[in-house]
Amino acid sequence: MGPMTFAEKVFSSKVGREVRAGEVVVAEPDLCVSHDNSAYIWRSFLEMGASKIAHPERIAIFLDHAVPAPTPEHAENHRTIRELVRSQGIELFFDVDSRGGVCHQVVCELALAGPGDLVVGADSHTTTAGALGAFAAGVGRTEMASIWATGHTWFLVPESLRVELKGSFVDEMVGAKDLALRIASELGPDGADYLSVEFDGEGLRGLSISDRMTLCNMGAEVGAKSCSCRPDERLREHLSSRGKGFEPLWSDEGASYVGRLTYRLEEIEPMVALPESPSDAVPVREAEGMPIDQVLIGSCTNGRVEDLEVAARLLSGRRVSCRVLVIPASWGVYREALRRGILEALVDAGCVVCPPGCGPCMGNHMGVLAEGEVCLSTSNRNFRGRMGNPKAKVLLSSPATAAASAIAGYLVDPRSKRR
Amino acid sequence: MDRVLEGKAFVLGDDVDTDLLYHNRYLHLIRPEEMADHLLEEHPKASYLREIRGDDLIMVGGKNFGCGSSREHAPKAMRAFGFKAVLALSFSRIFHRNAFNCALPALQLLEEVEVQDGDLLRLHLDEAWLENARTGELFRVKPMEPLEEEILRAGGLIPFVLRGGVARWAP
Amino acid sequence: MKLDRIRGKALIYGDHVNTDVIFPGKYTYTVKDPSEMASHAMEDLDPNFPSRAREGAVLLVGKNFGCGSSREQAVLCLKEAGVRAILARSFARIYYRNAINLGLPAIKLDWPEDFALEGDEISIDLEMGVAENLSRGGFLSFPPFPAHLREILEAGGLVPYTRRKVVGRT
Amino acid sequence: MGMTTVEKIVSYKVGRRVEVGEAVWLEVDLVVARDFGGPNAVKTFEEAGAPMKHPERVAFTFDLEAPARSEAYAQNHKALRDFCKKHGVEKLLDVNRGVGQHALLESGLVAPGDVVLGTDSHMNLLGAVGALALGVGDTDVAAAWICGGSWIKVPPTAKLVLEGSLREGTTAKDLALTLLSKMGDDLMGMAVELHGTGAEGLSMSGRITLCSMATEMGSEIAFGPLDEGLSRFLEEMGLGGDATSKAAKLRPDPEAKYQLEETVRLEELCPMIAMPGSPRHAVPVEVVEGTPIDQVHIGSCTNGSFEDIRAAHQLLLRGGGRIKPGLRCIVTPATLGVALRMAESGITADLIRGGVVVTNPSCSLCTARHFGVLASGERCISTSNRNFDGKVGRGAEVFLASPLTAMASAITGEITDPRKFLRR
Repeated sequence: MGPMTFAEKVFSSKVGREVRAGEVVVAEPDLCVSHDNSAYIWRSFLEMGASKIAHPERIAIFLDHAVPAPTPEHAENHRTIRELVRSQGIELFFDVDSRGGVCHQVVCELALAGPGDLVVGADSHTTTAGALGAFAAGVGRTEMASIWATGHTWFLVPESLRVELKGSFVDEMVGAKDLALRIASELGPDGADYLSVEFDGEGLRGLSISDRMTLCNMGAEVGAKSCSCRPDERLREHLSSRGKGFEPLWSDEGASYVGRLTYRLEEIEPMVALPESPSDAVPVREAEGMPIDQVLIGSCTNGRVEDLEVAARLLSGRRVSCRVLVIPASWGVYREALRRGILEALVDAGCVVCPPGCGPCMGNHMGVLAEGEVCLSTSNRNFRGRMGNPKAKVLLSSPATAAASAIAGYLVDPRSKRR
Repeated sequence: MDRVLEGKAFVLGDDVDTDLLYHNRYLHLIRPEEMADHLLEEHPKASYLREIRGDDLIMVGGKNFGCGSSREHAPKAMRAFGFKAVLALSFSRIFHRNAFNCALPALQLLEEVEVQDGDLLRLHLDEAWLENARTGELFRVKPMEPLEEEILRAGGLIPFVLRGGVARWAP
Repeated sequence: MKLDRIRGKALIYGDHVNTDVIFPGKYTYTVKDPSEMASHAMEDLDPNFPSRAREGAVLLVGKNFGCGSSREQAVLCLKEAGVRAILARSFARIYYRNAINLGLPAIKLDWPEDFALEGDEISIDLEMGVAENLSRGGFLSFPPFPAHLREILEAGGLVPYTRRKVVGRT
Repeated sequence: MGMTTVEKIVSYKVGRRVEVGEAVWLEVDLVVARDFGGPNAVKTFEEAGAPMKHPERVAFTFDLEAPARSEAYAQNHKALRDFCKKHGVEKLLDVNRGVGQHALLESGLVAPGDVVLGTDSHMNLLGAVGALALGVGDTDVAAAWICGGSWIKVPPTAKLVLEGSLREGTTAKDLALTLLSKMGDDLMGMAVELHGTGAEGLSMSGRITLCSMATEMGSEIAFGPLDEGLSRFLEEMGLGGDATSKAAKLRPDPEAKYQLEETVRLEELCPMIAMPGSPRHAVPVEVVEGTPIDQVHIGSCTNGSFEDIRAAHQLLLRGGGRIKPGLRCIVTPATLGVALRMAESGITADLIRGGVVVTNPSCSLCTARHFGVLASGERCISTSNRNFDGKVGRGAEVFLASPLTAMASAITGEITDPRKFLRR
């Protein structure tokens, strides 16, 4: 039995025998995440002739894509979900109330998964849970319906890509989002297609859970099936403070990879993704001066306390020169940011603080763009039409770059606004 | 403008509110022709109304017609739909004002009227009465205020203002 | 679904066609009717797509087709619009699964540029693993589909496939 | 012969004594357009091709969809921002500022005696500070941009004397709902003046609530008492002695003529709730107590002030600090200022801890296209002013009540008399 990758270990432990990359296995996920699309999943589930969810305790449903409901259609959709939650006895349900938030954020915030767990989510950014050391992959809603019905599905055990991080970021104006954009620019939109990405190295140990979530989240933009971080002391603390155990599972020394990348964090500089792909990322200094109509600080990528705090440090006592929307990723984030005075500082600077949710990230709510407008967003995707209007432009950056640019009214390197 | 307006009756009841006339989900529209498509969309008689679209029409309502929002989409949609006038036992102020401003006469009925959907109506502006051509009955209508009359003759508030109408009325 | 006789007009697109241009996110909770979905298919990339695909189409596309979101409407809208199969140099992982799960044949094939021109009549046989250009006469072969994927496609997608298993079992 | 407040405002404006029923042109001090109606006014204005007479008297407020949740509104917002730039309009209260009338007050842009037009049927709540504010359509707004003025028909005045004071658990909203159910069409077309010690005893927030519902009563406007309480409020808004002395001059003369006089004893009121379909279908809360509900909404131009939300917050704490699990409770502050005060005083944190969703300032549920639209068959208690069928969701039922009744019901999950949590 030779050395194994993380993915091989997860699936081997799931099926109870040694499996290798390239094999197709049938496995039972430990956690199944879905959101406002749960009503569609429910419909497919019923069409399949199923009536009882195989493992309701493994199902977690979050209302986040359009909350509170902006139209009767959204309201009806939410109602269907509440009914199915009630009828199936699903306990991990996060309604339009102050427990919830964006699904990926709440999964990590409450540590609904842990090292070695197999997580599936009917959302491409399910990879975020890899920050908890889980193997987390997105699936379609029909597939989720079949998992609800049967409790299992098939997986191709993926090959793996190892990303080694060294050193540490030079200052707080540079962070995980810049690294993620740098990786996207080098790998391209399909550079990790169908791969399990392993983040490792002493550089990783210095990164907060929030930073790791940003990295794993952006894995979806290079096509990764899953992105996971090596479990360490920091993760153990995160889990134990939430009453969860810690049984690390990780790849062996000498496991086989399709590729290895190494990044020295000192060398990372502020990055911005130009329209219309996250992988069209360049150093901010090369694109400085682009005028901006709206800034969005939020989303499952960068809507955490740490993100809002960096923005508040830059913005407090200053005034923004364009529309700035702040959408905390969850109510947990909202409360903590409120407690620390971060939200007040942002509102004083002229930001609009909206209730947690996905907001305008995919053009559904609060902050949709008009024709010709440019939005600098801390979210993860800037495809054409993403925020509602095909003739609007979306740039992606870190919260620091977003806040610094909000002060200027055009794209700037955050190091120029450092206090 | 014509002093006698003729159209087929379309009858509504009391307290017709602006959301019923023109639902809030279409408030973003700015072209009256587009607004007309959504006139009374949620009303039980919506499909009947669409059958008679294209005819000259006169709307007859009860008390408190046009209550609710200040949206001018409601009278604009009515006018673009083909309504030549609206009569009601009473109007909400803003609706009444909006109607004249966009050149849709909104006149108060001084008595209950006997009118059915599809009756041919004639509104005699100079005599201030409403004639039901089917029954031959005449109903009293409150004459327009001189200012409303002037706005209507000008073709709405904007032409009224542009043609110097204000000078005659301002102090 | 018959897997040996799939035909349609070639419609050709490039690399990295993403789910936001295939089916914009703003419609995901408001547009539910499949034919209405079809009317928005490829809206932000090719506004004439629905009329071009109506008579039956085979998409010939580049790398990483369907990258981005996991939304299945991005498969459903194409299927409803008349797409019979997609030949891609590569697919984004979730899109590939979604296509098979909804019964739309997704074929990974590094097709050469001169295989077809826009509008050529393409015929595909999944059992044999052959794509043929009926207008020009060229043909390409690809590995036949694994049995379990063929079963899902033959059943018309994962819903009827699972239904057979679930209902059959109980 | 003496004059009422509305007669005074109009007479001062036109420079002569005006008569009730007379249609007059007058100069307008502020013309307000929103993200609703604004784009239509811009279209009409641009088509007319005339210059804007007083850009300094023009204001825009974005509150209907703030921030924009649809492309259509994003487009409208952009068009209005561009329009402001083009015409030198500086009073643009953008998506961060909240509900228009409240944001205007907070910015010190409205003073007693001002004539204000706006594309909002509840513009008239500014009567609480002695302004003559009228909801109008977009053509009126465009015309006023061109000529600087507008016309009004001088309305008759009703004198509403409020005596005594409200009991604990009963608010200005309950008074408004009582008047709606009792007075029918009696106040139709009139300006209403609030008189008496009971009126003077009402807080400014209570006066705004009452005045905001003049629209539902069919009145042109309701004026709050132009008293000491108003002076203090004006000072807080940064308006100095001028505004106060003007307010004093606009007080109705003792011998003014009223078309109607009515007295209400505030002690006799109880918590009221308007049944679905019309604000006028109001009944005492106890009549429908126990009806299960799905959602509670606290906010709007009627009940989105700091005091309203603080009252709801106090009640939540008295009721155990938690809303009923499974119920949605959405609180929307009227303005940026209210949101900041809520955050500073710890109210926001308590509400969130209790399960409440706190949104950014906007019209929220009230405009039916933003936060908390309902599914068919769902029941909601809202503190807003209108509950016509189908407004906020087809087949949904909306009850109107005070912030206290709304929060009491959020705690129990069913319609509940708030006095249950206040009596000890």
